[in-house]
Amino acid sequence: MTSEQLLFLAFGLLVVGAVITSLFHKDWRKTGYIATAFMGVASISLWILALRAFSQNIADIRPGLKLAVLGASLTFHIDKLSAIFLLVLPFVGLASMVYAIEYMGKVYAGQSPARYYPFALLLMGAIVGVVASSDLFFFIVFWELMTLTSWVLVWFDREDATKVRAAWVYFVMIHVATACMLAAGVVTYSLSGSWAFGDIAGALGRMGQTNPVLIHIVLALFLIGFTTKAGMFPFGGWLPEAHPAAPGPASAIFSGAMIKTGIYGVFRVFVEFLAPEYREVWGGIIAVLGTTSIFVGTLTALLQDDSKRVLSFHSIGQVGYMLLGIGTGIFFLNSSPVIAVVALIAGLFHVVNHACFKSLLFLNAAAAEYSTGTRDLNKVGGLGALMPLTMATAIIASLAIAGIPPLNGFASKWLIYQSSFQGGLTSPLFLLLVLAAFFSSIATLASFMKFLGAIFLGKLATAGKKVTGDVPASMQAPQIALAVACIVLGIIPLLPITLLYGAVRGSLGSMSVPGFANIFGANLSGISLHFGGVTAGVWNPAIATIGLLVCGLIAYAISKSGNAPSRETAPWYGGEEYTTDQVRYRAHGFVLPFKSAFVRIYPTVRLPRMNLQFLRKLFDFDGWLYNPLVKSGSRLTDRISRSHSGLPAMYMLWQLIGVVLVLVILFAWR
Amino acid sequence: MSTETASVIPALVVIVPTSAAVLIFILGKYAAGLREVLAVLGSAAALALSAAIVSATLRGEVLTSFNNQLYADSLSALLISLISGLGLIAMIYSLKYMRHQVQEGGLPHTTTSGRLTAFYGWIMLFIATMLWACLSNNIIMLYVAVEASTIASGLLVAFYWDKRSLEAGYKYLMLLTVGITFSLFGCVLVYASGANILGGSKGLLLSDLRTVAGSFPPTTVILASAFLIVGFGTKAGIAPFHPWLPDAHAEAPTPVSALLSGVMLKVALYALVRTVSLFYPTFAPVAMFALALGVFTLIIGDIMALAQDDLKRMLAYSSVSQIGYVLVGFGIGTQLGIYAGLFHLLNHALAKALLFLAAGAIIYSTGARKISELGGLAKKMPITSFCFFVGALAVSGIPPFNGFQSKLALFVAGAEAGDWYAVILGIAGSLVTMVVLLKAAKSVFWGQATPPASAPTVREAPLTVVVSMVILAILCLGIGIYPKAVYPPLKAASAVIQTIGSQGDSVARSQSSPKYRIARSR
Amino acid sequence: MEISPQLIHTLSLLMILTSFAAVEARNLRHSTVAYMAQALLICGLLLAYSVQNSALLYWAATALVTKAVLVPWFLWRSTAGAEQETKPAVSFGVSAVLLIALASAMYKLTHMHASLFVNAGGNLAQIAETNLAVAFTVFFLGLYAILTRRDAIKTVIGLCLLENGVHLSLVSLAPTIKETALAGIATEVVVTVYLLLYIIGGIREKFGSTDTSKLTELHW
Amino acid sequence: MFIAGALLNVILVILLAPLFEGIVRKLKAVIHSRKGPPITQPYIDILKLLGKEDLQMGGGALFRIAPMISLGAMLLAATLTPMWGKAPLGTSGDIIVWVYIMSLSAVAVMLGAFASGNPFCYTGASREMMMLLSAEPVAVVALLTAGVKAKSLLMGDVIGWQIAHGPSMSMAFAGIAFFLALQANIGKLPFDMVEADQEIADGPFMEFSGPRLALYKLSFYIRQLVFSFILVSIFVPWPGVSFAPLALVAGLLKVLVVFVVIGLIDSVNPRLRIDQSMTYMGRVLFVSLAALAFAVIGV
Repeated sequence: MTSEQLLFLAFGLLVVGAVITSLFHKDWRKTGYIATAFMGVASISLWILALRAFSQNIADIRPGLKLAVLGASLTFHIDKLSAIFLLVLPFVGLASMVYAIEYMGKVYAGQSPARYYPFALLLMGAIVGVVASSDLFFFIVFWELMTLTSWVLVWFDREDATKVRAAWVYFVMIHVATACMLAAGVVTYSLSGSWAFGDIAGALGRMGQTNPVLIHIVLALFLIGFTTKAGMFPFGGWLPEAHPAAPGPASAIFSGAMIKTGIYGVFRVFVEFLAPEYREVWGGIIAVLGTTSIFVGTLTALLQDDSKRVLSFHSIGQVGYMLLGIGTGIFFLNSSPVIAVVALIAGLFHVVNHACFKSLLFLNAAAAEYSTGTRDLNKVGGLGALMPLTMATAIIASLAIAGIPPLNGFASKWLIYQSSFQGGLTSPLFLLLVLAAFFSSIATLASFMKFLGAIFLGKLATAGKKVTGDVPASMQAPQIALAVACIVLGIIPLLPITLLYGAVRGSLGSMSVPGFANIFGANLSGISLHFGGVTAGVWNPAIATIGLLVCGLIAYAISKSGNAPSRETAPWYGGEEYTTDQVRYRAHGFVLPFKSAFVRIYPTVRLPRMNLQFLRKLFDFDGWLYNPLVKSGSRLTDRISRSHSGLPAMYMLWQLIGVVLVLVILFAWR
Repeated sequence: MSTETASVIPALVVIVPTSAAVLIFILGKYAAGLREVLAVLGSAAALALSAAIVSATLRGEVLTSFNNQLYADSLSALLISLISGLGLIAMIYSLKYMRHQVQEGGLPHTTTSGRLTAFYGWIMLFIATMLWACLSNNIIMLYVAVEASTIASGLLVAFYWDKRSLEAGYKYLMLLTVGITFSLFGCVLVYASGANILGGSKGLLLSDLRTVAGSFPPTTVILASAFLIVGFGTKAGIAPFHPWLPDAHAEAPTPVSALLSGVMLKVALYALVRTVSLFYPTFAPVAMFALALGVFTLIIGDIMALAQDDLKRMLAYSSVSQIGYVLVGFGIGTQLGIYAGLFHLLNHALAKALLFLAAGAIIYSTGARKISELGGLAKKMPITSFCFFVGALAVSGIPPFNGFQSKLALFVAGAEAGDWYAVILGIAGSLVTMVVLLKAAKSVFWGQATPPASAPTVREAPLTVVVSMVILAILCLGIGIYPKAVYPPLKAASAVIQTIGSQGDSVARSQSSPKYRIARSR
Repeated sequence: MEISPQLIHTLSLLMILTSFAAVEARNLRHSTVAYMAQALLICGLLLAYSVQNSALLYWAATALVTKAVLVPWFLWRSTAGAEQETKPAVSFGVSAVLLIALASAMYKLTHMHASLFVNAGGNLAQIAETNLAVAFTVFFLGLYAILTRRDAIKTVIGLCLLENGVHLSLVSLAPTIKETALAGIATEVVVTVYLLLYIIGGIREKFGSTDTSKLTELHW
Repeated sequence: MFIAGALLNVILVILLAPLFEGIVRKLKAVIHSRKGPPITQPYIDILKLLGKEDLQMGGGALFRIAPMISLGAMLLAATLTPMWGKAPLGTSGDIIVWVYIMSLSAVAVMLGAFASGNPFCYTGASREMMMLLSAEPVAVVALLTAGVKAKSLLMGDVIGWQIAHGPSMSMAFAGIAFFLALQANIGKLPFDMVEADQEIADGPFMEFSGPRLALYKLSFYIRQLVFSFILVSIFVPWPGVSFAPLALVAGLLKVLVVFVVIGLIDSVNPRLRIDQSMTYMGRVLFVSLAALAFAVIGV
């Protein structure tokens, strides 16, 4: 089959699957199998497509859908960058579909599958469209489709008022972002007369000469549009609202696949289209914003007690890592291509890894909810004894997201640290960013220790009493698959890195990029980074893993050397044993000493209730015009005199402000 | 034009009061009456010496001591005569006043006589430091002297040692020292740039710096003038650096308030002009900025004065606004403007000192200081009320008092220079000042009194107090009626200010004046 | 004989730390000690400069007596009995972040726009750049202390830091200064500190504490 | 070749770590004017524990393997540690890797503690996490300072740079900070709140007995040794001896000094509360940041 047919086949399958699944109203399981089948075939065709794309770019596929008025024509262009996403995202989608078969059937028994599967499938289709299309107009169309379908999934559970409100938050925030994106697109269109990506790059370039202010505005709009979807702080406020509201598998898709499209957009615009002279400033902005997102998201996650809220805030944090990598890359594209390439690869690599472990974590959380019916970390506990496989996958995922070697999270974080560190040698700002990122990764570890300890380990809580056994095989399979992915990507990082190198090189286009071996070393078993010829960092997962195994064996040998007898006993409570829940150590207390330090650094999203009162107020001139004027006039003297509060420090502050003002004015005046 | 002649008089002007202070500290313990005598004599001697300097400068001489460390030109002469004159009057005023006040309270661990010793000693030091500041020709020493005057007056502000005065003293010392430190930095910058051109220690002498100030790098000029404005401006009570002022002026013993408001602010302003005017020809905007700052200050001062109920605080805030006027005068920068500024400086010194002394007299006899509590004193203390009215009308610029002359000159100068906004706001401000002061005067002297001010025992203040007030009142009236009396020294002084920046001789001035014409014509 | 930039840099950079310690130590006596250390550093700096300008030796001597002996002694005396500081308005973390931001900003400022302050050439200029950065940092730390510390004695320490900052900038801007005026600068600080502490003693006995946020009886 | 070196390191730490612990104990005893146990006591403890009965309270597989992971990770870290001039596995893992491997061992401790659902263990684990959270960044900043100096994160390069350029102010500060964090990282007083035996009865290790406890103790001792070695070989590598055995002896002597200092501090200080220690670490972090700043400035 030609790649063209493959692509259309995938779309067709997803759409047809949506139509068919929408016919079922009762049987979750059957619907699930059908949806999985469609998703599976679609994914396979997409994977073939992606693998072809790696051999050579799949040039413009034009279905002939045109909007002559707007000069927009539906065009697909699958280069290596899109191929990366086309490899990863359907994988996540498929996993969540398989997972949903049993899960949805049990948890949402009362509901109708016709309100879940069609939208899930369409969502996947939209995501594919977003990463595949090379025409901004249709890119935005797919984007909007993605938003709408995911929005339906968020308020899937209509009965719950809080979830409907979460959906409302999601809807508003995302559409504000989309509006920004659209505005930016319109500006570029008005300059280039076409929506095609290539022309947009040209338009941005020309804008640089003609109107340097406008280009910054346009870029800012693009950034807001993309990073809102990606869930970056401070635009990601919808994320902790929407993720917990959606059903488990859906949130896996959201965090594993959907928010990645935002990163994709950032990469496209700011790496491919951006003119060189703007790279430094915008790279810096993206990196700093990313780091802020890491810091705030992670530390806020530390304070959460709802398993899915924990994960959502960590999505905010992890997105920060990706943006830090990409931002650093953009920043150094001009000055030092090696650092830039490493950083860009690191960012994309983290996208891939995050897709694996975060969707896995959402599935784990869903599994716990599936068996106990609650998401409150303080209520569950000790499930590990009953669901060992789930716990194993959960541990792998947690260590991966915390960046513990030799798992995949470490590989990408390591690359990010290395590149930002090398960058920091020339511009120290990045050193601070590295430190913030590092600190946050320990905080991540802390919060996942809490996650594991609260859900799977420790004494069995009453909530877990009714749990019979581990989740069914159809829910195990995706978890295991994802866990394996985490391990494999961690142990042989060079495999994905080669692909990513191709992608980055492809999107850098004409720029001369150092050869692969000159950056990552010739030794294929491990990475040895070369910056300016000298080796500046090495990470050889193969040897490390073997070493770890060997050392573990040594430890095992030591422990067995005394061939000590062993005996089963009950835990010792320093006296009489109480019933479990009294002596359980709740998740809430785990980071208690830390909470005092960081309370509420994340602003909560508040949307105003719509009311028409203001119209009436508008015509009441006395109310808002005259009386205030009169009052303020009379009160002015008193106000000013009140400013002399008598506080010495206050007066000192005046002095300081005065100094600044005097300096500013005098300098402005000359 | 001006011939520099080494002379011992400037040195004496500083040394005499200092030694008087030292003697008071030493002998005060043994001979109770001696300290007053010493104080009066010391300030009188200082006055005489400054009169000598004035006459010398009017002859076009410039007296220097300690090989140019002290440098008395007509500007310095004006100020030192003002300082020593007001000092003498304050001393006469204190003779009875303080004797009565120290009964109520004062510095700890001392007897009443010990307190008197401390008072006279410190106040003589205060006067001495101010004289030194006005005579110093060494830019670092100028700073040191100004700071020293703060230190010397610090304990005087906190003299009564009760909650209010302690608070005032803390704010006074802390805020002023921090503010002044900025100006030290400014001086350092000026010195550093000067030393790079002149080399060695010559860069420290203002009289040398003026010859090279034109060739400083512009950024240094801006930085230095900014820091100097902030630093000395804090001490001069320019908004928004003024908050220490009402507290200190209101809580200090009345003679001290009179000196603080009458001359210390002026000394700070003098330091400001001395240093910043160095850059005036090269950096004309600094003048416009000073103008704007002055307008802002006078507005803030008036608004604040409106809201006061405490008599002395009200006077203090009105001092803020009057300082604003003086600054406006210097900011206008034309010959007439500077003249008007100096003239108003003089007038305000006299009038505001008069007002403070009158307020002190009222407090002395009634023990009350809130306007709302006072009332009906016109009959009980006629002379005081007369003096207060004179002062109030003079400050708010009503003919035939001196304030009118200076403000008129000020507005004319502003109009000539085209700074209309300053003129309009200035006139509005002086109206507000009049309202404030006359309202206060009305309710104090005619309104209804509440205890203790309404006690039948209230009567006119003792003789020395009255005498000192009357002298000032006569001066106000006299200058108002016959301003020519003070014209020559003011003229000379303003000429000095105008030529500080330029190289000091007529040629250089003719060079600099077109430049500054350009700067004026927007 | 040449002056060694390395030594001067080390000394002046240490000054940042000492001043930060002086600002942040909750125990007033500790911060007094930190201040003393800083005063000694200043003397060291003056000595380091004095190899090319012997006039600085006198200044160093004066600074030693006033800054390193008298002022700490006064502070020590006045903190007797009340060693613990009134809780400041701003916590440690904030100040640390602020200090880092401040220091780096000043460093950038003085190195990028050195011409603002230094119009001398030669190796002194390079030294002056870093020194000025330090001086400004110390200066602003002092201001910061006066602004955010509620304890009156702490504000006095802040004042001393302020002065130290200016003095450091003076010596690094004009290392060739030959003046007795400097002695005046150095001594007046002591007198100010003494008087302030004297008044603060009064405040302590009248108000019962040295908490400046209580000093609001005189307002509008 | 490097395999042999790695094994050498592993054996060295296993054999030497208890000795240093014994020395510290003796030192503390002397300061407390007690007779104290013989220096070989830790060996005896471990050997005895290896034979003792192994009580298991159904903690599952994780409970069983946690001690092995912990010790294994620690040994791996030892192979990344330059003990005799160079790190055997230095070519396959740099400073960041070392840090993370160290934290892997701590993670294993915590997981094991969680697996035994004992509240004491939970408390201990929570404190362990808090200490990691507050003490590890300090160590990392200090190490990054070295990295900034050497413009590389390889242990070898850093040490080489230090030897080549001699002591510098920033590295001095970094070393101080690292040392202050060291006490917390190896859980010595005043930072031994993780296994505060009088308070929460050995915290995370409470449920472990016999060989598993022996593994934990051993990995704990090795942790001390490895951290001290990093301290001495990165921050005070002088004089750089190329001849390996000599370098080893020199390193051991320096480590001995470090242990003596730690022992002194340990025996004269009370235990801090966890929040106090976090505040303290915050201040130390500031010192290390200052060091980093100086390194950037270049002094």
